[in-house]
Amino acid sequence: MNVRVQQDDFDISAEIAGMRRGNPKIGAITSFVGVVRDINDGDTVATMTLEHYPGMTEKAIAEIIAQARGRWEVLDALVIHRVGTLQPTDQIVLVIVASTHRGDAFAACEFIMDYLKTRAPFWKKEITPQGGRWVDARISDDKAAERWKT
Amino acid sequence: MNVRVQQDDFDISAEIAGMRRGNPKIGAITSFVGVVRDINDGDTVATMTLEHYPGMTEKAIAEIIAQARGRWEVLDALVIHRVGTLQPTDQIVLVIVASTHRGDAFAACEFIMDYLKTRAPFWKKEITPQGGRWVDARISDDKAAERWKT
Amino acid sequence: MPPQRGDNPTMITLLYFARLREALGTGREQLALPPAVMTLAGLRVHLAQRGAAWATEMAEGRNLRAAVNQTVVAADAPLSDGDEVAFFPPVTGG
Amino acid sequence: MPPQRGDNPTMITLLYFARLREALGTGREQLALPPAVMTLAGLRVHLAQRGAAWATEMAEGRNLRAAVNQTVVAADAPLSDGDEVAFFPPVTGG
Repeated sequence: MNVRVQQDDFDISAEIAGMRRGNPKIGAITSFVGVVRDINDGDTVATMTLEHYPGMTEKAIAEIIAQARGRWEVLDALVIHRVGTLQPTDQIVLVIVASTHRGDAFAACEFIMDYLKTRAPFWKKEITPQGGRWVDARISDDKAAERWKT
Repeated sequence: MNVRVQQDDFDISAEIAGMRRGNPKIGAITSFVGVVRDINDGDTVATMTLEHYPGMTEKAIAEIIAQARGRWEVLDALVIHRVGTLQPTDQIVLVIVASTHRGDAFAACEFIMDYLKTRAPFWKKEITPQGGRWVDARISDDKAAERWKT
Repeated sequence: MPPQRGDNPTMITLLYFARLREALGTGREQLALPPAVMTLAGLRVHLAQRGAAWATEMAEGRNLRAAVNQTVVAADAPLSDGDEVAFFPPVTGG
Repeated sequence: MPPQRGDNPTMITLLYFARLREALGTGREQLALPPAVMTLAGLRVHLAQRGAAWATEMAEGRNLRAAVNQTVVAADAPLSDGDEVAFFPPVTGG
């Protein structure tokens, strides 16, 4: 399955190895790993909790991948997103796109991340010394997703 | 060391883990893995040999990374390029860029790959059923590198 | 007279997520739609009439997203018996 | 009379890579520069005069790159004693 929502951590080496052994036409693999930062909007982050909408999340991500496949040559693609409680420096999300050439792999990977940030139903709650707070959506993320509408 | 030229394979998981544990400000890690394809320009590729210019290669890649750092917010960056004999589906090159936000990480990673393709002294020789042949430089690679001169 | 549904009750499942779930104190409920509630927008007005946190969170000015049967839809989307309707804040994953 | 070097021989190290190395049958040599050879372009002409594969590979029309002391330089780059001069085809790594 190309979309996984899970509490467990992921191993990007193993995922990439599976992809390239599965298709010898792959020449370029681009990936993105999102990481929990220890500081956000000026405050120290102790832990983070990620909530999602089971069912819709997987559907939304599969739809984003399908859109990317329609726009670029994508030989393989994978999204893993973690939920539950995470610490600073933990991995949150993994996007991998494999293609024949790197231009398509880079564009499709960035597109999937930008759309995931604005379309996939996940919500982050940060625990800081001031207590818990739900992270606000960023206008910069909306703008990043808007870029692709040309 | 942020630039490594080696015969051995690399482990992207281990490299990314080292980066994110080394700097809790990292929020986005973008990476590129180049892979040996079994077919190039229509011919079956059995093995590939990569030659480089020891000394200059490392210097050229370090210079490319320095340029990327001058253009984007780069918290950490790594390039590993393999030399010697490789098989289809083997990993050739790894570029990892870590930043606070993903826009910078994506741009810097693609920039480094585009410049590496046209500036770093590596040469590929493919062994096909028709014998060995040195791979010709691609005009598309020159164009990809030209894009960044704006 | 505005359009109304028939006599059979229209049952929907309501889901609330994240900040909204915490503010409303519930993540899920079954609701028999009043006959006059035909659309998502009508449902939101109906829920706001519960007062207190509901009035605040469902108010027109609040930046809320909604999905019907796990697809994000516009405010004028019609509702049908058996629908799964979710309200949630703008997403912040990745 | 064109500019010339002094009496001390100017010794350089020459490196050849990839297709060029195979075509020339050598990857490395030490060369005492003739006094009239002042630049990279001059060196290329000088090497082409060796004939055979040298004439072919060093010919003006060939798409060759050159580096002096591990930095890519233009054809008019001057040469000095102790320089490491490399000739190679356009790169194809990654």
